[in-house]
This record gives sequence, C-alpha cells and structure tokens, in this order.
Amino acid sequence: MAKKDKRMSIQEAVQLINDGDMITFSGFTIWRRPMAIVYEMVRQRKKNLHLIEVNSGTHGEVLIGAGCVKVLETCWIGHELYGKVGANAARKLKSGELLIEDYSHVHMIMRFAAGAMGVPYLPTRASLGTDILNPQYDVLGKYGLRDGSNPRIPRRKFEFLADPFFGEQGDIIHVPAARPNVCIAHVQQVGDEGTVRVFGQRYSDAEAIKAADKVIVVAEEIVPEEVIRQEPTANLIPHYLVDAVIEQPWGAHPTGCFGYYEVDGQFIRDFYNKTRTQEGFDAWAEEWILKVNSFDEYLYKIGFRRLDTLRANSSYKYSTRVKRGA
Amino acid sequence: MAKKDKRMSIQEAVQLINDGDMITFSGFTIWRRPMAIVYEMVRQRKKNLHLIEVNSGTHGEVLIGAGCVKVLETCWIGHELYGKVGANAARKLKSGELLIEDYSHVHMIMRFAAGAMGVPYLPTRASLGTDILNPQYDVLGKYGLRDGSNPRIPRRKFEFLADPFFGEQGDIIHVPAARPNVCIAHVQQVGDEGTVRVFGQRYSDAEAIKAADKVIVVAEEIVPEEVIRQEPTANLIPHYLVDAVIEQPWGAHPTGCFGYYEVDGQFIRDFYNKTRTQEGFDAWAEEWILKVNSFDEYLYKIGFRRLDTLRANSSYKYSTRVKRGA
Amino acid sequence: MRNNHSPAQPGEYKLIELLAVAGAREIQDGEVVFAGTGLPMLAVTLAQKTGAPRASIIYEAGSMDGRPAHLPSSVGDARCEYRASVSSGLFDVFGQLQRGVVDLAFLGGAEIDRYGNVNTTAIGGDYYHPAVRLTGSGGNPDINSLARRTVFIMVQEKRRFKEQVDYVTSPGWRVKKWPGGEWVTRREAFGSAFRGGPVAVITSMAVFRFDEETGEMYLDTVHPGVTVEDVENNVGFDLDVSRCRGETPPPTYHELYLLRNVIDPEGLFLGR
Amino acid sequence: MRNNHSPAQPGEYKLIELLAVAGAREIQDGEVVFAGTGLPMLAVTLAQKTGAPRASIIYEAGSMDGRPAHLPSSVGDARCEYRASVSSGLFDVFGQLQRGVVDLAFLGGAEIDRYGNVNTTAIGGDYYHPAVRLTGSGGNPDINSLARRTVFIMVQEKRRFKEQVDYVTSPGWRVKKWPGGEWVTRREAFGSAFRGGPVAVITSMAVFRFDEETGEMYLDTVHPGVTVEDVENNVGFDLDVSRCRGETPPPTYHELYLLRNVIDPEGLFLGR
Repeated sequence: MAKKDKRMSIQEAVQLINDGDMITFSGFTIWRRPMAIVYEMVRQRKKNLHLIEVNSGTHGEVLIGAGCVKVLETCWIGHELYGKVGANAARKLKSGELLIEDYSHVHMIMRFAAGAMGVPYLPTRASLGTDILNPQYDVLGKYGLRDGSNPRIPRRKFEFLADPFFGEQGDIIHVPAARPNVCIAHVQQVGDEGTVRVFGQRYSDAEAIKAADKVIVVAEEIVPEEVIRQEPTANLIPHYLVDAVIEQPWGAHPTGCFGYYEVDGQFIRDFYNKTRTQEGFDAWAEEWILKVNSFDEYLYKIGFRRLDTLRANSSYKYSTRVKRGA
Repeated sequence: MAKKDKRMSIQEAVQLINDGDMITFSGFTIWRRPMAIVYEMVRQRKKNLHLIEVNSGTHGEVLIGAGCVKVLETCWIGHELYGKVGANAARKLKSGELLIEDYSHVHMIMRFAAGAMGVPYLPTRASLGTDILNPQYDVLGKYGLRDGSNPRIPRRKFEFLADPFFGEQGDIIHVPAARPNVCIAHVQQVGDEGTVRVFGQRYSDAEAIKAADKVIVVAEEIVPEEVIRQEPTANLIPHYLVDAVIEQPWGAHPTGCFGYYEVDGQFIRDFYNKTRTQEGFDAWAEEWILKVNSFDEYLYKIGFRRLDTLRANSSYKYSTRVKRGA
Repeated sequence: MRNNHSPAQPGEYKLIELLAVAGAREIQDGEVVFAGTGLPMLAVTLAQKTGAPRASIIYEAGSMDGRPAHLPSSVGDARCEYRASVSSGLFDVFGQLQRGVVDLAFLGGAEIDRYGNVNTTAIGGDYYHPAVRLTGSGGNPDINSLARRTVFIMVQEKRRFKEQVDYVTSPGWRVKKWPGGEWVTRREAFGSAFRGGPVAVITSMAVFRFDEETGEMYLDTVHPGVTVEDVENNVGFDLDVSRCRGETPPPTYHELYLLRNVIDPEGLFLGR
Repeated sequence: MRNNHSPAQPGEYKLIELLAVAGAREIQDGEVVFAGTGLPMLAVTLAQKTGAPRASIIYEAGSMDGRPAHLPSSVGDARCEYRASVSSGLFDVFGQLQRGVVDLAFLGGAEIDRYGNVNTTAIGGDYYHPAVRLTGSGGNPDINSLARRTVFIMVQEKRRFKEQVDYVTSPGWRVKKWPGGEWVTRREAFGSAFRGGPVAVITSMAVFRFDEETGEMYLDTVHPGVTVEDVENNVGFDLDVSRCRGETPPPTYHELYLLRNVIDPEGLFLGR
C-alpha cells in the first residue's frame, strides 16, 4: 500500500520508533550512517532497543554508549582506522548491560536477504568450523530470549542441514531472517514521493530497507520524483516501501557519504578516544548531542571550514582536500 | 580467475557449447534473447541440449523446432501477443522428443539465485497447492534422470520443510539450484575486458550469468572499458565472470532490446504461424537460418527499412515509428 | 441529464471496454498491484486515471510504478519502465511479492474450477502427452499465491469453467496439499503464508465472486445484455446464482474516452 | 650492479613495506583477490603494478576490480570504486565469493593457533564477559572459508601465537565441527564446500606456511635481521622451524618506489 504525507521533521520521525523496537540502518561501518536520527534518538532517550545490523559502527557506539541498546546482533563493531574496537559495546558487554550475538558477515547479509525476500531463513556455507556456530555461544538463547515471546527473535540461532539435491557433503547452515521493526537509512537522494537513489556502493541498504516493517529515509537532498524517475534503473527502492522522508544535508556526519562528503576521521577518532569510559561518553554526549538542539546546530558547532574540507570532489566522489595519513 | 582474449566470432563462441550441455539465456519472453547465437547453434546442429530458463520464448522455440533440445526446464514458453503458445515445444512434447519440467516463475528465479549464490537450494512459499508440486508430475524423475549420474540434475524436484525459527505454519518449499554449463547473454554494451552493462529492466540476467560456468556475451556494442568503468554502479557483471565477448548489432532480433530496438512482432507472428508444423518449421529454418551464412546476411535479408522502423527513440527507449495494434 | 460520468448504453462500448472498467473498479487507491499483459494493463491504467490515482503497478519483468507514455505490449516492454520509481529485475520484484508488498493481482487463465483453481499449463490427454500444451504457469501461481487479493479476467465458455481443471496451475480456495495430495483449504495449504486469494473472476459474460466460508464461486453480476441463464449455460459446474446483484455497471463516457483516446489510442488491446 | 630491481638493504625500507611486498608476491596474475583494509590494499595494489597486472580486487562493501586513483582508507571508501568494473553491494560480492569466484584472500587477525585458527572476537575472561572484546568477525571467516587460499598478515607476538585461540573466529586446518564440537580437519568440516585454506601467515618477523598433511604451521622464511630463535621466542606453541628456507626476500628499489610514490604517497598506511 503506497503511503502519503511522508515528509516530516527528524523529531517526528524518531517518534515512529518505539522503546524495545528492533532497528537496523543503512550503510557500512563508518559510511552513510543516519547520524542525525541517531543523535535525536539519544535526545528522545529511546530504551531497550534491539539493534540488528550486518555490521555496526560509530552510530551503534553512540546509541550503545547512551544506554539506548539492550541487544546487538551483528558481525562487527568499530570505527575502522579511527578506533579499532567498539569501546562502548565492549564496556557494556563486560558490565552485562548489553548482549552481543555474533554472526559472520555472510550470515548477517543472508539474514537480511531472507527478511527482504519474505522467507524465514536462507542457507549458506560460510564460516563453518568457527565458534560463531558454537551452541554454547548462543547468547539470546542463553538469556532466554528465544522462547518465542518476541516474534522477531528466532527460536534458534542456526540450524544445520544436509543437501538432498546434489549429494553434496558437509553441513548447510540455515540462518534466520532479520525482521526489524524499523530501518533508518541515510541516502544521497530521495524523491518527494519516496523513491530512493543511492550513489556508489549500496552496501546492504536494499536488504535492510526491504526487511523492515517501517522505513525512515533521511537524504542529503529531496528531489522531484519526475527527475529521479527519469532513470529508474539508477534507483534502489520504490516509493511505496518508504514511510518517512527527511531532508538533512550532512546528516551522516561524521560518517562518509559517497559523492557528497568524506568520513570525518578526526571527529571519529576524538569520539573513540573520549568515550572509552562511561564518564567520557557522558561528557561527549552532553557536548555534542544533549546541549545542541538540532542537527543544524551540531553542524554550526563543527563549522563551515571543516565541513567544506570534507566535501567531495564531483568527479572523484570523495574529498581531495582532506588530510589523510601521517 | 580473470580471463583474456575474450573477443571471438559467433562461430567460435558456439564451439564453446557442447552437445548435451545445460544452457540458459539472458532476457525475458521476447526481450533481449541471444538470437544471433541461437541461429548459429542451429547451423552447427547442437544436440541433446538441456535448456533451463526462468522463462523461455522465441529463441527456445527455434532451438526446440530444430531438434537441438532434449529437456526444457522453465515456467513458460510462448511469444506473448505474437503467438500464444510454444507450438514447437507442444508438438515435440506430444511426440515424446522433448521433456518439459514445469516450475513456477518464483521457483525458477530462486533456482537461478541459488546457483548464482553457490548454495544447493533456496526456500520459497510460492505456488503451494498447485500441480507443479505434484510428485507424479516430476518429469525428470519419471524419466530416470534424477539418479545422480548427471551432476547438474538435482536428485529431487522439490523438498518440503517446516520453519524452525519463527514457528510459522505451513510448508516451505526448497527448490534446487540451477547450475548450467553455459549462459548465453545478449546485452546492450560490454567493455573490451568483459564488463557488462544492461540498460532497462535486467530481468534475471545477473542470476543466469552468475549461475553458469561459462558465459558468452553478445553485445550491441563493444565499448572501451575505461568508458564503461566511469559509472560502475550502472554495470551488472564484472569482467572476470565473462568468457567470450562478441559484437553483433541487432543480435537479439526479432526480440526487443531496450534503448536499441523494438520487438519485431510481425516477424515473430510469422514464425509462430509458419512453424506450427514440423514441415513448416523446417521450411522456415531453411529460409532464415540454413540458407543464410551469417547474422549479417540475415539482417540484409530483413532489410534496412524494416530494421530502421524498429530502432528505438533515444528518449523513450522504444520505437515510436513501429505500427502496433489493430 | 447525460454527462461525462453517465453510464454508456449497450452498443456504445465493446466487451473489452466493459472488462477493463470492471477490472479498474476492483482497485482501491494507494494499492500496490501486480499486473500481467493485456486487459490488466488497461484496467490498472484506467484506475490510476480515475478512482485510484495513487495505485502503483509492478510488472514481473522488473518495473515498479511506471507511468507509461504509451501502453506496453508486454510486461518486458521498455514502455513499462517509462518514469518508473525503480526498474530492476525478477529477483527484486518477486522478492517484494513474497515479502507481502502486493495488495492486488490481475491474472488470466484458460480454465477455472468452482474454487478458483486455474489452469494455464495443459488440457486434455495426460500431463505427459497433453492434447493442448499451453504456455505453462509464468508468474500466475506465484502472484496469485502471494498477493492479498487476485482478480482473474477470462473468456466465458462452458469448456473453460470446469468441475475440475486438468492441471492446477494457480491455486484457488480448495487445493491439494503436496506431496500427499489431500484436498485442503487454501488457508491450510499456505499456513503462515496465507494472505487471501481470488476475490473476483471477470469474464466475457459476468462477474463472479467467492463465498468466504466455502470458497465456492457465485454469480455476482451479469454484463448488460447477458442473462443469468446465459451464464449458467456457459459454466460446467453447478453455479450459485442466488446472490446475483443484477447488471455489471457499464462504462461511463469518461471511462470510454480515457480508454480510447488516452490509454490505448493505438488500439493495441482495444482494437479499432 | 645495482639497478631498480635489486633488493634493498636493511635500513632502506620499513617493516610495513617488507610486508606489503611479501603479500604482493603471493598473488598470481589474473587472480580474483578479496582484500581487507590496510596492508592487504598495499599488497594487492603493488601486485597489480608488478607481477600480476590482471589481478582483480573485490572489496566486501561491494566494489569489483576498482582502479583507485588514491589509496582507499576502508573497503567502504568511495576510492575503492574509482574505475571499478562493477560497484554494487554485499549481497552481490558475498554471493560471488560463495559461488567460488575468489582465488585468494588477504586477512588479518589478533590471535592465531598452529592450525591457522584466528580470533578477532574476544580475548580473556569468558566469551560472555571477555577481558578484551574485539570487533567481531566482520567478513574474515566468510572470506577465509570460501576463497581458495588465504594469507593472514599479523603482528608477531608470543601472546598472539597461541596453542589455542580463545575464540575461533576464522577457521584454520583443524576446526570444531558444530553443533557437536568434535575436532575435525577443515576438509571434513566443509565437505563439498572445501576449496582450500590458509596458505601463509606474514608477520612482523617471518613468513609461515602450513603442512599439507597435518595442517600445522611451520616457519618458511625469516625477515632480514630476524633470527629463527627470535621467531621461536615469539610463538606460544612448538613451531616446526626445520623447513625454514632462509630470509624473506626484501623489497626491490622499484617496489619501494611504487609503494612510496605511486601507491601510498599520502602515507596513509606507510606513514612518513
């Protein structure tokens, strides 16, 4: 069913997210993460979220540090070159405030593909022989969350089967579908009816969006549908799958956005260094989230000069002016 | 492993196809079918082919009429508006010269997706309650072809399972992977190293190409890799998956090619009408395949005027000059 | 007083125009519709220009919500993707269908039984050597399985409305559950994947619907100029005609104008 | 006489340059390589500019055979897809990996055992409350599972070369077969999906390889200036040093020129 009246504010969009919801995101590690929404989620003090992601990154660390997250299902969390682990996730795991369910990258992308395709699982042969498959390390099972009371949490972490078709030897792993309540996506362009266009690598965006029941799209630019529809093969998601549309330039900062801006590595490194303790996180969040009322104010605080250095060259699609390396 | 020296003639490319091979194609019904290769396959008198396709069409009818095909696994064969059934397939089915294994459209696309992803099957819930699932109608099984002696033919047509993850009721169907020896694709553009670009609807081309062991690509145009690589998100298939590259303008005629030319409905209707008997087929093949030495000669026989009428308008991507309708 | 929205009189419209209009009226605004080639295209396009401007159409070759400038001749036609929201391929659109995105499907068939089981595969002889081999299923059973409602559009002939179809290509309200083959309700066969089923069969003579309890077809309306007896004579099973509501509402002049001058001016499906 | 292709002398190159060169030499021309961020990027790019000009690189975020104008800082970086053959996403590239397209993988790790089992998940404490929680697997086990050969590049420390790693993130030559947990060979665990496994571990001190029969790691070469004893002192298990072939061949001047002036002139990974 196609929906109407999709344009709204960031504040309104975040009200579509309920405490306890299972949430997923666009992007990859430190690329094209919906940071403007994530900051507002912290401001609105969302609680007991169940993050399910192919991989996590800086946005996940913000939500986890702020105490919004109860469960993280993923294959990875960190900040790439700018912070080698997810320090907030590690701290809250140790303290028991967070559960982390480990799957591999292929397991997670297949879980989202299953969700997107409307089947309860997909088969794979990736990561046999690893402790990811160790039944003693079924975290949600150990904590009693696989009892069927939450219909979005599968009753098993994996299933092992044999191939009846080609006589192939060895186990096939079935991974359960990812079925999030909400996908929050940051993309480059969205049409005013909701058609989504992503430039550059599309990561697992299509699967994440299609697997979710509600879809919030933040775009660098809202553009006329009649323009975005001139090249439909370049579009990723049809308008009828999108519930909320928000225009927020720089809305993925400090993560990068192909064709628009570079990763702000210095900002992420600073976040990583400062938020390795809870006190550090709280101070950082006070400064960068709670004391600023809106994402526009956050951008003003970062400053034009810095943002402009991150701005992508229109041919290369990344900044040639940002200082990288030693 | 990337391959080199991919450019070859149609004659050479067809020599890559062996009698008895399992074959699939690009395109959809009467759109973007590799007709230039198909005609040459008839000239080289390929035998005992096992066609496996999401759906078949005019190209399949040519191969079947010419006696090249032993088995057809598909969900559909016909010519859309220009011939309501696959008359050659129907005739050879009745005479026992051809076996047709029926799956549904979703079954077939999932079979190709499984092949492309390197898993032996995929789950689906499409077409429950139909005779497609009737075990008495397992044609390859009935004819003893599911004994494992051909490693590309699965030992079962379907498997039925229950969902262990979400407590969902009702059967899940597992459909076996499609694992063809060769995919023959007609596309709009290929780079000189083999990078494939498809314009317009991509049908099941990506899955068909990735599922196959050998890939023959015929393109309207061979273009410089350095040009086709300026927009890699517009490309469908990386060069290292392609074995043979051939330039053949109009190479999908009489089927249509988005952005290049229209379906030649009149030609297909004539084929359909003339080839409803074997004698009719033989006469048609004599005239249009065996008596012409090359695809260029075939085009000459069709004539510039007719081809030019089929040529697509560069904005609409289809011909506005062809007469359609009553 | 006659105006654009008055019903046209018998003789002022063709049967195919009536069918397109009847189809269009099945579509609610905002719905996502999965449609095949031909009459379904006329119906959906007409609905978008009348009561359902926000309906979206998916064609199975891979286009989503195209806004064709010229009527497509096939779901694989370049015309389908003119000004589409997205154009991709089968894996995408059938995945969306299976995920539950589609509200309504428009499909055809060669034979149908009282429960709405449809055959597009083979007629007569046996399955292995049929008298008439048809195209095969195409996406018919998939779309009909996985959409919330299906409308079939067919030719009305006694040999096509059968007690039992020769091959169940597309599932109705009572089907066989394989691999065992026992007859069960559609809801039982589909389990958690059950979303609905055929809601209407629009034919050259009448509109039929299905009883919610029994899943059996009944006569809903007869087309202008057709009698209930005419319909009964062209159905091969006992048909419940007790719920017939009267005549199928004919096209309005406005609908005819749109069909003839805006939607299919080339006469691709309407003819001349 | 010294020329561009002469080996550089100790002191004329950095350790990371030696590692990049050693990595590059593992790549055969025409191979499809799946590489992670950092040293693997240096190695693959160097190989393309020396002995393997027709090697293709897949990065897991979705780019295939990019020809970066500037060294990427991440597999998700826009730089990866500059002049790529195709740029798409994870489902595509991991599907290709599972299909068997990838010849060689370059990966890293925090801990490794004698069979090449690698840990990038958690160290110390127990799994539920580890002393050090790392990033998790990423694509490491997938890529290592499904490529024909894997090369690991790691820091050499005794605490990282362990009798048994605390968590098997990425499978070596002897692994546990789950759900039962019995130790089996990699070939047994993978069955028909077996394609090969780790062929080399390139560390800050040496290059190690694996015995084809036993799957155990042995010392292949030591880097210039490192002794066999140095290596033994930095390995936490009994290491077979009997097959050591001598020194790891140092970079040539040409390779150093390429690394410093063409591949990483910004000093992104090489530093200054």
